[in-house]
Formats: sequence, structure tokens, C-alpha cells
Amino acid sequence: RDNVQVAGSSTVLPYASIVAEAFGENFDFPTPVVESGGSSAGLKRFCEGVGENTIDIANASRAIREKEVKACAEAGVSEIIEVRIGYDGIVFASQLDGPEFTAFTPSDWYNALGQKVVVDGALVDNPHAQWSDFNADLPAVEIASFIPGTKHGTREVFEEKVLLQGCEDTGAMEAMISGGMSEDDAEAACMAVRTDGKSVDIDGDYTETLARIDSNPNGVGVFGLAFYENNTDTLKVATMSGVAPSTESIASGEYPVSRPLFFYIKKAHIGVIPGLKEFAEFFVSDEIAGPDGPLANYGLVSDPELGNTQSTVADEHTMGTNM
Amino acid sequence: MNDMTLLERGVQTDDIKISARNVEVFYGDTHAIKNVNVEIQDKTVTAFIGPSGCGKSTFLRCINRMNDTIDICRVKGDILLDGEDIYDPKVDPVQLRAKVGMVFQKPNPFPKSIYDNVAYGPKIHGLARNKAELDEIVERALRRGAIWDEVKDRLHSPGTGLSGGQQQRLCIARAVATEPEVLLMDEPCSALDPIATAQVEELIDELRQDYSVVIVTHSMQQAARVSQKTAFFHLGTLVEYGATDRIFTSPEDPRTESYITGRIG
Amino acid sequence: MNDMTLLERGVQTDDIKISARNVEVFYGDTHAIKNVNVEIQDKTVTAFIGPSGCGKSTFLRCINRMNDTIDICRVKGDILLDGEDIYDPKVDPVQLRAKVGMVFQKPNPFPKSIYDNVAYGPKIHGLARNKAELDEIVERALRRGAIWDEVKDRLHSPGTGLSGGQQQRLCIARAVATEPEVLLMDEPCSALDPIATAQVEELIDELRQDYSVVIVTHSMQQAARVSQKTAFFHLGTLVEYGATDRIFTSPEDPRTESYITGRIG
Amino acid sequence: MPVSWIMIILFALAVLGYVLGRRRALASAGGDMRNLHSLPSYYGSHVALFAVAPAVALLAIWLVVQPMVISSSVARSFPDGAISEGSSLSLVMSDVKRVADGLNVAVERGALSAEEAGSVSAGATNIRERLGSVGVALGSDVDSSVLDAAQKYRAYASTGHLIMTLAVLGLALTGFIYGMAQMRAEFRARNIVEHAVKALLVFAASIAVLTTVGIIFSLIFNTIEFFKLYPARDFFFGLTWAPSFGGGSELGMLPLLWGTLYISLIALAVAVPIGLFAAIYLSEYASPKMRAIAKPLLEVLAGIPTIVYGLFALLTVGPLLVSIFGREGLNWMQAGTAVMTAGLVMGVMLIPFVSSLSDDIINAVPQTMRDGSLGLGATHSETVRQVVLPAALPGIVGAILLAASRAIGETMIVVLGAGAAARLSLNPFDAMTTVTAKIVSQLTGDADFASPEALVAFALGMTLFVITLGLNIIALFIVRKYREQYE
Amino acid sequence: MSDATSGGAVPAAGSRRHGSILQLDARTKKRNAKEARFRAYGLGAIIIGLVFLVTLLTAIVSNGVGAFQQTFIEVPVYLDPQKLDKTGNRDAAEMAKVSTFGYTPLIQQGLLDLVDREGIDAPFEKAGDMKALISASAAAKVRDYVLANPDALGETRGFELLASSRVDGYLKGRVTQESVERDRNISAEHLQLADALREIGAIRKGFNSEFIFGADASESRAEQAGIGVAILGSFFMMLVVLAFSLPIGVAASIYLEEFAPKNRLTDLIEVNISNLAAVPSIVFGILGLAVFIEFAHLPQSAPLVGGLVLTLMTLPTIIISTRASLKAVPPSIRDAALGIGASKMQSVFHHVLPLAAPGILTGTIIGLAQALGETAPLLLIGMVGYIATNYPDGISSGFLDPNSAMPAQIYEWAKRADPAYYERAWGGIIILLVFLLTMNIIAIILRRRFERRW
Ligand SMILES: Nc1ncnc2c1ncn2[C@@H]1O[C@H](COP(=O)(O)OP(=O)(O)OP(=O)(O)O)[C@@H](O)[C@H]1O
Ligand SMILES: Nc1ncnc2c1ncn2[C@@H]1O[C@H](COP(=O)(O)OP(=O)(O)OP(=O)(O)O)[C@@H](O)[C@H]1O
Ligand SMILES: [Mg+2]
Ligand SMILES: [Mg+2]
Ligand SMILES: O=P([O-])([O-])[O-]
Repeated sequence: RDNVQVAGSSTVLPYASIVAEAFGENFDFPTPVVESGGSSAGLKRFCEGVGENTIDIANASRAIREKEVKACAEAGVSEIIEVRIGYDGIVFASQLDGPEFTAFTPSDWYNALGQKVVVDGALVDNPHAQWSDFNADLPAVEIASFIPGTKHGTREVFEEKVLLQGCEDTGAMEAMISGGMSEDDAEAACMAVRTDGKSVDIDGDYTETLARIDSNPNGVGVFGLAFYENNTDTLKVATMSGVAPSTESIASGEYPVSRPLFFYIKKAHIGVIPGLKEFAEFFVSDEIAGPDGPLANYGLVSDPELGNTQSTVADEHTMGTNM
Repeated sequence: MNDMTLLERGVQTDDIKISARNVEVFYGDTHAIKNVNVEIQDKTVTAFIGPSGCGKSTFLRCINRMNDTIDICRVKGDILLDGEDIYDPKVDPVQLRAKVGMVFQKPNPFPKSIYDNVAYGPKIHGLARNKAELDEIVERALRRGAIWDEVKDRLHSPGTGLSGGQQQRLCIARAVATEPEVLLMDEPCSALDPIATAQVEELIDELRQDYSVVIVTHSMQQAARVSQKTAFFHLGTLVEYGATDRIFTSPEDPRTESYITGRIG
Repeated sequence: MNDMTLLERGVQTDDIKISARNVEVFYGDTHAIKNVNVEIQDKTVTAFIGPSGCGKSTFLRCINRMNDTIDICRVKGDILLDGEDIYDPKVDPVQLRAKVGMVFQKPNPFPKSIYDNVAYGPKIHGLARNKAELDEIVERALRRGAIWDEVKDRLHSPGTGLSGGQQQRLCIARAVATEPEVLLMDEPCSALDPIATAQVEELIDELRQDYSVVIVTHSMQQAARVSQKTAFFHLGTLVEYGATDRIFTSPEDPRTESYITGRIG
Repeated sequence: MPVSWIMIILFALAVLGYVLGRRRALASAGGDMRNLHSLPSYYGSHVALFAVAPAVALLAIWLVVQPMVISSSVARSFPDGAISEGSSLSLVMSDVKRVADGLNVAVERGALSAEEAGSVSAGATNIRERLGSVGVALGSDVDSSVLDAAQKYRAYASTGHLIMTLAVLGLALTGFIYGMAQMRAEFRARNIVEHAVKALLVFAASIAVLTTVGIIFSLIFNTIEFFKLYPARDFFFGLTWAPSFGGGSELGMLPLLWGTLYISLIALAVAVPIGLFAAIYLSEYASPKMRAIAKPLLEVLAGIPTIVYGLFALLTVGPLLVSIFGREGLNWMQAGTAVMTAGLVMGVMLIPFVSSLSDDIINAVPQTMRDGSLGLGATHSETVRQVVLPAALPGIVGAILLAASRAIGETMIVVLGAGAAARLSLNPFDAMTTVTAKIVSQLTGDADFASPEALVAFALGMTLFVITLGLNIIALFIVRKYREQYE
Repeated sequence: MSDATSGGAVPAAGSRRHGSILQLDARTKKRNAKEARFRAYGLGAIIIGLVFLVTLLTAIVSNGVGAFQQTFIEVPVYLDPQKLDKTGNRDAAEMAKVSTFGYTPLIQQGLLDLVDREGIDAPFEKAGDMKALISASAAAKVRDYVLANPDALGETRGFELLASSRVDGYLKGRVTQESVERDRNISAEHLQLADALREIGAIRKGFNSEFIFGADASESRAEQAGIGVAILGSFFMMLVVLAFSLPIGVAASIYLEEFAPKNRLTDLIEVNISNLAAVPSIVFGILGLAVFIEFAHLPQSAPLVGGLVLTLMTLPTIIISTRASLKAVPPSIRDAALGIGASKMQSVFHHVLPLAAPGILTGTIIGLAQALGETAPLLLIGMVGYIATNYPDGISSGFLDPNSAMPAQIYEWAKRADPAYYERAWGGIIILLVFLLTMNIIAIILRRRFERRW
């Protein structure tokens, strides 16, 4: 096999494909193959073992888990290089000429989607039908939100950074704990989404969310920053706690909702699969992954610590060993 | 043809059930029936005889418009049933066929039980008001088809599991169950033994009391036994038509004579 | 049965082609053939007669194991062809059927051209070395089937577009084209006019010179005309078997007599 | 000799066998094929068959068995202490194999000479690098025990290969001679050849069975793994489906199963009547021209990618239904995505499954059946309903089952049309989802691949497999019961 | 026996009407009405089906025709030797070190110069401002040209480059002056400039052959993406599917229907096959990954593997339809053949199979259509993603080199963020359908040759 084989996250795919294309144009190596199929499926194949019939790089929109590392090692994939390429911003957007959804806080989302919310000091099953029911600044329209389904890593981020935060902010968390729940239970309860149809899980991709919003003027959806930036002519984005999402505000940490993106290299394949290392280095080079590179241009929030990442790749520094 | 003059006289008598005028039938380019004129009387048995492939079945199938189902078949000329043109666009072939029943040359029982085979016609025509009546009709038809004794214990086993002759009689029973006014029978006894043949002939005779029966047969004897009128076909033309006795005793056309005496095929 | 004693004598003569011993046939639970013993001689025409549904076809189909194709059909007893048990597991039914040809009761031409219908057998048995030879075989078979004149101009039109009698003759032609040693014919003339019948009977007579022919017929006359031996079946049993002359002139069993004289069916 | 060469030799032998066998058989019959038991080509095929079939079988078995035998014997000779901490024999063995293969590849590509390859030692050259340069990846550095084992492996393998080549070619020749020896006129070549053909047919039929076995095997381990992590009771009888990343997911399959059933039912309620009526019209009423056009056109419906149907459901059908059954209308429907939306659209997709197959089957019912009925004065529709359809029933049921199967297996339309909500509800205007949709989403999701949330996909697949098996058994019995055979 | 006469006791049931055949009696009228209704249902069913088809096709075509047009921009580029060949010795290896990033500014400068030269009034000063107009693919095109023709260095050459997807969208009406107001990638001034360039003929719309013959592109270059390589991927996959599923499917059906003893085992196989039809296609992907890639070590992302997986998936469809049509062949045909000494095998292959051919072909059409449009199993064997980048250079590499397939490509495009890809996805569907229709037409012609009623 003479081409680099990459698989994994569909969130990372756009970036990886931009890099692969440029790599193919500028190097004599064949263009790497970048498959999609999800972080989990990619890592699973990554951990199948070493050898030509396994992939070289797994893209992931989350960090590899402990159990997965173990499974990998059991199959002989013991040396893994972890590369963080940047961050994926998560934004809340609605139809361009729909109601004025311009500013949200985590509390708003919790009030809109939480299973149990605090109303007049008491914890009750979520009674809110319209956004204005709990926040007079929000439009008086039916709540119709399209959030990532439980298969998406984005959902986890949404739950932790928005719902849980909102739960704490609105005092629901406190009410739960004082109502006799353990902290863990309360956290879990905070992240539970109402099931009466006001919130729709999207198991597909952002295109689907966009289509849903297209056909429902009151809909608010959760998107990746890159997706939004390519569709500014149909979507308008809302601020979160007063911060507008942009690569800058996310990189600086002001905008709260984002998640890191990674890829994992099978060290055993370096030097074996032609172009593997070159590809990895090219990926994290300033030209590509830097704040002015094509990735950032496309919507990737470039990693402020890109330098470290570059040296990790250059040194083939594997996980679990010290620098 | 000179033998036709004999018939022309009968045209206006009201006991004419079917009259065919200048009928021509084509299968694609094959000219299967050539200018046939014939008048079939009511309450009579008419026999069609003639060598194999001369067009007997074809003509028979014209009478109840079964030829409609053959794509390449075209029929010209008029066929009148009780003075009404059956090829008139206003005529519903379904209603026609209910009146003009048919037993086919190759027995074709439905892949259903014997009972259902016979009950099918009465059911679609609504001849029975209830199950008991239907049972009665089925039994009567099977008896008339001379097959009741053989199948009465297996009415609910498939009709396709019968012997050749049994299938043929089943098809006869099926046809009479709907009480048609005219019954067309294409070699109804070809697979039957003499006794069964006799029973079917008896049936034909009985039917003649009320209805008109047309029967295709290869057996001169049978034609002579059951029919009052006989039509002899040859190479698609109706060569001679007349009272059975006369045809068999003093045929006018030399071809008829050769056929009857066994010289042409 | 006492009439069997007559046959026992013949067992050791070497002109016995087929001998059946204690044959029993069941369709599911129906006992269709009951303990039949019969010896069919070579170079003879044997006629099976008997009322419809008595098991003639069933027994005929046993002789070339066509019954194998009916799931629910079971055959017991032995049938020997040239002294060899045809139900022996070592026997290849295909080879058997190549030797023992069959014409079915219901004509069943292949939905192919007339030519292909006839040429099929010779082709699979490798009887022709080239196209010309094959053409010759086909023509000869069609001539023997007394249908050549009617179809020679349409050899390449479908066999299913023929009239009933033509189909039957086509099937006869198809069967003789493979030159079987034994030919089983299930009512081969049922749809034929007298002349065609005569031609087929001539064929049968011709075939008898070399082969053994078994023919099922409902026509006593035909049996008398063509066969040397006659077997009379009734309700699944072989009632009487012997020289045709004798059977028709002085039947031993009262049932045979009643059948021949037209009293039982 | 490489395997491809052996195959070429075998092929050549087969051709030769065919020609010679045919000739010899003809000769034994005095040149007249009428004296032969079978057609000459059967004799030729017989010889070809005997020359090739046993040899190929041996080759195949050998190729599968040899590596197993060799690796177990190499593994047995592996020093006990040589396996390092955190590794296992199987891992080391896979390295051994890779090193051995790598050395072979290196020789092939000229990176090493044959002698060099035979004498490399662990210390002298960096094997990992050199093998890497020819594209062979190793999980870790090569130590001497691995290298020794690899050399042993190579030695065994090359000996084995030599023996195999001889054995296979020998067998082929034996078969050839044996086949030729039988070329007598009375030899039943056709029977043998037909047996071989029948064996091929059996083999083809068994591929379907093997597929099933394969599916079960590729699902079963992960399914077991899942049930170790998640109680089976909760899975089978749980009424809630709520996976979550942090653990504590509820993975009851009943809502999914219900969704599957509901959507399939609606889809069939659309596809079966439309498809069947279309089939009847096409085969019984339509002019040949219309049939020639309409049938293939309808078949196009089966070929439109399901994503198009999904978008159609989402963008067209959903909003349309909402405008009728939604708040402004009957107020039964909350949003465009619902069981009804997906079911309707899926039904459209399934129309050709029912229509085209049924049309062929109906068309195959002999005309005499129709004649029989029409001759009794039945109308065309009575004929169709009471005579033709019953006769065609087994085939039609097959077509419907196929459509049902397709409905159960469909994802895209469900995802886009029915929503992703797992819900137990009777209202067809509620969003629901199906087992298949969830298999796909859990399998391609972000959950840790060793977690119950990901493994549940396998358990779902397995369960669905068993359930449809049950349904098929029932269908088989029903068809048996109503089967009608014409003639 | 006197069967024939003994039935006389029964009253002639339902005394027959002796009315005219020209006048329908009430019952016949009712039955005819039923008949008419039945017939209307049939016609209605077909019309419903066709209406859906037309709706879908209209949607597909109206969404997708745009993909067959593409905007090009003609730019004179000064190939600056200082930048492109720093050493100045025209050494190919040295020149190759200049990456596409080095070429981009030259192209942009070229366009800016053109704007100035033509005296177009535009508020742009920096070369970088031109970026929004030109596709990112332009640099690679120029670079390839230079590497192939080092002599061109130092000269100004005109290149016909792809316009960016936004400009393309503008010319096609997808993007408007208003809608770009919020677009970070392009501004309204750019669009005005595009209009001006169009006036002078530097920008023009043309037939997009690249779309039909080209390879996939990354997310940021919708204008460059083509489906050509994926067409080949699908083509090779379909070859595999056809080569395996038809013979195996027919052979299996023949065995089960004609030869297998009717016992529990065959029942099991039969049930088993219809059950396979209900297995979700992604499970076949799991199977394919385990068997073909992990066990048999076939290459990943290869059409061969995809074809094998789809074969397994299509088999049940073909087997079920083949068996149904074998069953429908009347037994008398088999009898006729057996009766003249054909073996069972011969009767099946010579007579039964040709009569069953229409049904077999229908099954094949439907099975292949399904296989051609299937994505889910390809996801697991690595054929979905950014894959089809090069044409395979031979038959064997066609089967073995990584490739995608049309539906996978379409699915990928439909997911991508750039709205330009949405149009391509629909365009891809048009091509997929054309491919499908070609395949069908062949099968349909064959099917018609076999069709006959007996
Ligand atoms: N396939 C079958 N399944 C069940 N019963 C059958 C089947 N074929 C024939 N039978 C029964 O077996 C008996 C003998 O049938 P057979 O066909 O041998 O009669 P036959 O003597 O040929 O009559 P015919 O002169 O009417 O053709 C009949 O009672 C018939 O109903
Ligand atoms: N479907 C058809 N297609 C083409 N030609 C046909 C068709 N049916 C019959 N024929 C031809 O029409 C002529 C008359 O056939 P028909 O069936 O009417 O003969 P018949 O008198 O009934 O003969 P038989 O006594 O043999 O049944 C024959 O030459 C026959 O070959
Ligand atoms: Mg006739
Ligand atoms: Mg019989
Ligand atoms: O494909 P994802 O793993 O990024 O959801």
C-alpha cells in the first residue's frame, strides 16, 4: 500500500480532506484516503492491529478513551501519537428571517430543554412552551430546537457546557440536590432533555439540521462553526452569554462552547507507509493549521499551542510517555 | 356456395339462436376462417366436424368472443345472438359469455378444490342465495357432468389432481353450473371412456330441451348420435351445413363425402 | 385373479420387454393402482383400456418413471425393462426415459418453435451430427406424426399456436424423433379427426416393427384396430389382460364384458 | 511456483482434457456420437472436471491449512520466556508472520538478496527499518527470538509450498489420466458432469447459508460483550431508549422495535396495494406498449438513492402532512418528521418491489386459466382476483416479503423522515425511529467503541435478525398452506 | 349409473334472464362497475407511482442541472521566476519545492492586474482581495503547468481557471448581492467585479465536463469536485456484483427450487434467505469488514470489496425473485422435457430457466438498483469519505485501488457545508440515475425477448 489511509470522525473529515488534497498537490506521494464513519468506528478500526490492512490515522472529535487505548494495546497497537489539531466551535443559529434569536445564555437553553426546571422557586416538569415564557427578551414563539442526537460527540459538549451550566445557573441543580439527589444524579438529571417533541434530536448531520430549520421558521439549531460560516446567507447566529462565536473568540476561550479535535497516528506505520509522517507534519504546519491557513479559513479554530503539537509530531512522541 | 341456399330460407324463423354472417378470422396473417355463414337453431344440438386444424375451435371461440383474449386474433363479419350483434361495441362480452358457456378442448381446471371449481361460476353470477343452495348447485352440476360419484368424497382436494377424463368432466360440470343458454363444447368427450361419453351425451340431450348446444367432435358416430344439425369445416371454410341425417347419408359436397368416408384429413 | 394364470406362462419368453410385478401406486393416501402384474411384449402394440380415472395414465407413467415428478406419488413393486428393475437406485431415470418415450394425455408443446420442439430430443441425445441431419430427422418425425403438411411452412412459428389436434400430433412427432425403444402414448388420438387418427395408427403399426408401443385409448375400435394385446383396468386393478381379439370377443371377467358392451363406466 | 502459475497450468490441463476426452470418447464410439451414452461435450467436460476439481480443492484446503499448521508448530517451538510483558503469544506470532512475509517481500522487491534474507540477524541490521522500507509494518522492534521463529516459519513455508505444488499437480495429472481412462462409449459422462453441476448449485445455495453464519459470527462476540456490560432484561424489555455518553444509558429496544414495525406497516400499506394494483394493471389490462414503458419507469423508483427519498420526506411530504394534520389542521401532528411521513415515502420506494415482481409472476400464469374463467362469464377483474391471483400467490407473497424486508432494513428515509426519537406511541403522526436507524447511528457515533452505547448496535442487529427469522418462518408456513399449483 | 339425469330434482337455480345482450342487466351493471373500479384502481396505482416518479425526478433535475454548468475565469498570470525558481537553474526538484501556497499570490496578482488594465472600477488594492473570486484549485493547476513547462517561467500566460463556488453560485443565481452581505468569504463588491469581468469576457459560464469526469475535491473547493472517479468505482463494483450475484443467485435458486429434497434443511435455507433480505445493509458492511478485510486481507476502500459486500446484499433479492419465477413455470413443461429423455438438469436449463428469465431479470434489475444506490455498508469498508482522488490506471487497480462510489460520493457531498456541494449532490444523483437507466435498459431489452405467455 503506498497511500496513507485515514478514517474516523466526520467532523474532522472536512479539515483532513483539505489537507489531503493540498498534500497530494504538493508532494509526490499519492493523495491520502480519508474515510468518514464516525470517531468511534475510526478508532475501532485503528485499534484492529498493525499492518497494511489497517488504517494509519484515526480522526476523532474527542480524545481517545482509556478503554480504547487498552483495546488498542491488546491488538498490538501500543504506540499511538495523539495530535490535537484545533477546536470545533459549536454555535446556535436560526433562520435568517425568523424570530430574533440573537442572544442566549446557558440558562435559556436549560429552561427551554431541561426536563425539570425551577419555576417560582419550585422544581417542576418543564412547563415552558415558548421562549418568552422564561425570558421576556426572547421571541414569543414555540420552542423548537434541533440538537445533535445522542450519537454525536457534540451532544456531550452541549450537555456539559450548556445544559449543565444552565442547570447550575438557574438554581435547578441546587434544588435537585436539596431535594435529596446525589450530586451525580443531579448532574445526570440536569443533562436530561425533555421528550415532548420541543427538542428534536438530529442523528444526521448539520445539513439535516439546516433543512429542518429551513422548513420551520421558529427552529433553533446547533451547528458547527464551520458549517455556519459557509451558510451565513441563510442562518443567523446567536451570542452565548454575550460572546459572538468566531475563531478568535473561541481560541481565546471567551466563547464557552467548543471541543477539541484530534487525530491519532499509528507509530508502527511511520517509515512503513510512505508519506505518513510527511502528511502528519504537513497537517499541523503553520501554513495549513495556523490561524491564516486554509483550515482556519474554513472554520477550524486553530490551536493556540500549535507549536507543541508540531514538535509532538516531529518527535513521534507517543501517548503515555513523558515529553 | 350452393349448400348455403338451403339455409337462407331459415333466416327469419325465430328459433334461430345464433347466426353468423361472412365471418372471417385471422391469426396475424393466417386466414383461419374464411367467409363462414351459419345459423344455429335454438333447442338443437349442432355438431361441428372437420379435420384437425380446419378452424372448428376458432369458430367456436368466436361465438362467445373468447378470441378476444388472443392478441393476434382478428374477427370480421357479424355474429348475431338472438338477432343482436355480439361484436357490437355496446355488448358486454362478460354478459355474453354468461349466456354462451364454453367447455375448452384442453381441460383447464382452476388450481382450486373441485368444489370451488364448480361453485366459481354460480358465485360470480349470484345464482345461489346461500351455502346450502350453492352446495346443491355444485352437486347437481357434478352429477350432470357424470363425475359426482368419483369426486363426492374429495370435493375439497384440488381439481388439478384428477385424471384427464375426470378433469374434462369437471370442466363440463363447471360450465353447466352457470346455466348458460348456449353451451359450446370443444371435444367434450375426447378423453372419456364410452360410458362417460354416453353420460355426457345424455346430458347434452337433456340440455337440448331448453338450450342450444354446439359441439365439436371428431367422432362421426357421436355427431350422428347427439346432433340434429351438422356443420362440416374444411381448411377454414364451412363446406356444408344441414340436418345431421342428411349430411351423413347424402352429403352434397364431395369434400364432405370424402371426409365422412375417411378419404381426406 | 384367475386371468393372470394365462400370463404366467409367458414369463420366461425372451420377447418380454416390460414386466410389472405387484405394482402399487399411491397419491398421498389415494390408492390409485392396486397390485398390478403385467408383461408387455416387444414388437407389439399393447392397449390399455378402462373407464376414466381407473389408473391407466398412472400406470403408464410408472413405466418411464414420470411419476417421480409428482411429489405425493409413491410406487411399490417392481417394473422390469429387459429384465432390469427400473426402480433400482442404480438406474438413471434419464436414460430410461430416453429408451421409453412418452406422449402425454394433454398435449404440452414447449413454448418454442415447432422445429425446436421436435429437434430438442435428437439434440440432447446427439442423434444428429449436423444441421442437415437434424433437419432430416425433424422432417421425418413430423411426417410420421402426420403433421408435416400442415406445418412445413411455419416450422419457426411457436408450437403453442397450433390447434389442439395439431399440438397432439406435434407431441407425437416430438416423441418419435428420439427413436425410443418403447413408446408410451396416452390417448394420442383423442383430439384427432378420423383421417389423422388413421395416420397415427399407421405410424403405430410401423413402429411396432421395431419397437414396443403401449397406448391408452378410450376407443374400443381403436384398441381393436391397432393393438395385439389389451389390458383392461378398472378402479386401479388390472382386471384382464390378453390378446386383443380374445378380450374383445370372449372376455373372461364379467367387468370386462360389461365395459366392452358399454355397461360400466 | 506461485499459485497463479499453478492455476494457469490447471486451466491448460482442463482445456486439454476437454479436447482429448471428447476426441477419445468419440473414437471409442467409432466416430458416431449416436453410440455414446452422452453428448461428446459431456465427455470432454468430464475429463476437464477430473483434472481440475480435486486439484483445486486440494489447493484451496492446503492454502488455508498450511499457515495454521506451520504457525502452530512454530509457536510450539517458541521459547517460554521470550514473550515480553504485556504481549501475548498471538501478538508475537503475528509479528513473526509479518517478519517472515516481510522478508519474502523484500526479496521479491530486490531490497534483500535471498541469501541475505536467510542470514539476517537481529542485531546486525535494523530489520524493522528495512522491512518498513518495503512497506511491511511491525508493531515493535524485532528481537532475535522473533527473527529465529520467522526464519523457521519461512523455511517451513517454502517446504510446504513445494510439497503442495507437487501434490496439486500430481493430483491433477492423476485425475486427468483417470478421467481419460473412463472414456468409453457406454460411460455415463453426463451423470457425472451433472453431479458436478449440482454440486456447484449446492455450493451457490450454501453461500447464502455461509453469509448467515458470517453475519452471526461478526455480530455475536460484540453482542456478548454488550450483554456483559448491560443487563439483557433491560435491553429486551426496557421501554426507554436514552443513550448517553457519561454512562447510565437506558437502552431498551422496545421503542425501536415498535417504530420498526409501525413504519414498515405503513410502508407496506402504501406499497402493497399500489404495487399489486399496478402489477395487475400492467400484466392484465395494459397494452404491451404501455407495459413496456410503465414497468421500467416504476422500477426507476427502486433505484433512486434513498437519500433522495429522505430529503423528499423531510422537505416535501413532511410539511405537506403538517399542513393537513398539524396545528392548523387536525392538530394530530407536531412536526413534519413522523412515522407517517417516513412510512409513506418508504412505501413509494417499495412500489416496484411489489409491482415488478408480481407482474412477472402474474404474467406467468397460463392463459388457459384465464380462458377457463372468462369462458364462464367472469369479468376480467373476477378472473384476476379469484383465479389468477391465487395461482400467483406464492410469488406475490415472496415479492411482498422482499418489500417488507427492505422496509425493515431501510435507514436514510427513517432518519430524515421519521426523526430520531425513540418513542412508544400509537399516534402515527409522532416521530419515532427504527432498529436499523439506531444500529447505524450507534455504530457511526462518537461513543467509546468498547462502551455499551456503541456495542448495542451489534445486539440490535442480532435481535432484529432473530425476529425477522421468526417472521419469515411464519410466512413460510402461511405460503405453504395457501399454495396453489396450476395444472 | 345415471348421474346425468338424477340431478333433475333441483329447481333450476336463479331462473336465467333471457334479456338482450345489448342491455345490461342490473347485476352485470354492478359487476361491470366493479370491473371498471378495479381497472381504475390499477390505472390509478400506476399513475400514483408515476406521479411520484415525476415529482422526484423534477426535484432531482431542477436541483441538479446547475452542476452541469461551471463558471470559469480567464487570468493572465505572470510566472515570476524569482518566486517560482529561487535558484534559477530550472531544476525540477528545486522547483517542486515551491508549494501551491507560493503560486496563489501570483494568480491573484494576475487578476488584480487585469482589473487595473481593463480600467474596471473596483475598491480592491491587495492581491489577496482577489482570493474570493478564484478557486483554491487554481494554484495547483498553474503549478502543474509550470512544472511541466519550466520554459514558461518569466512569461505571462493566460489560464482558464475555475471561479470560486460563490462566484459560480452568483452566476447561477444561487448567491445574490444581498445574501453575501453576511458572508465572510466574499463581498458584494466582489460580485460587482465579477459582473464587470463578465462584461469583458474574462468570466464565463460553460459546460462542466469536469463534473462528469473529474475527481472529488475537498470541502473548500466545491467548484472543483467531480464524480468521474466515483463513477468508475461504482462501475467496477457493479461488475463484481453482476459477475457474482447473478450466477450465484440463479444457481442457488435452481438448486432450492428444482433439486433440493423438500425437507427441513431446505426449509431452513429458504427461510434463511428471505431473512437475509431483511438484514440491514450496514450489517453487511460489518460482515464485509470482518470477512473480506480483516480475515481475507483484501485492501480497504477497494471496489472489489465493496462489490463483494453488495453481492451478498443483493443475493437474497435475486434468489427470491428467481425462485418465484421458477415456481411459476407450469409443470407440464418439465414433464414434456423429461418425457423425451432430457435429464432434470437439461429440462431446467433448456426450458424452465428461459421461461423464468423475465422474473430473474426483474430481480436483477431491482437488486442492482439497490446495490447501486447503497451507501451504508460502504461506510464500514472505507468507501465513504474523501477518497476518489485519482483515476485508477488499469483494470486491476480499478478493482483494488481505493475508490468511492457514486452514492457514497453523493452522500458525502450532501453533508458538506458549502451550499455549492448541495447542487453537486443533486447533479450526482442525475448521473447515478442515468447510469441506472442504462443498466436497466439493457436488462429490459433482454427481459422483453424472453417474455411470453403460454
Ligand atoms: N396428481 C394426482 N394427485 C392425486 N390423485 C391423482 C393424481 N393424478 C391422478 N390421480 C387420481 O388417480 C386415479 C387414477 O388417475 P389416472 O390419471 O391414472 O386415470 P386414467 O385412467 O388415466 O383416467 P383418464 O382416462 O380419465 O385419463 C384417479 O382417481 C385420479 O383422480
Ligand atoms: N393462437 C393461434 N395462433 C396462430 N395460429 C393459430 C392459433 N390457434 C389456432 N391457430 C391456427 O388456426 C387454424 C385453426 O385452428 P383451430 O384451433 O380452430 O383448429 P381446430 O379445427 O380446432 O383443430 P383441432 O381439431 O385440431 O382442434 C390452425 O391452422 C391453427 O394452426
Ligand atoms: Mg380445436
Ligand atoms: Mg389419463
Ligand atoms: O463523526 P463524529 O465522530 O465527529 O461525530
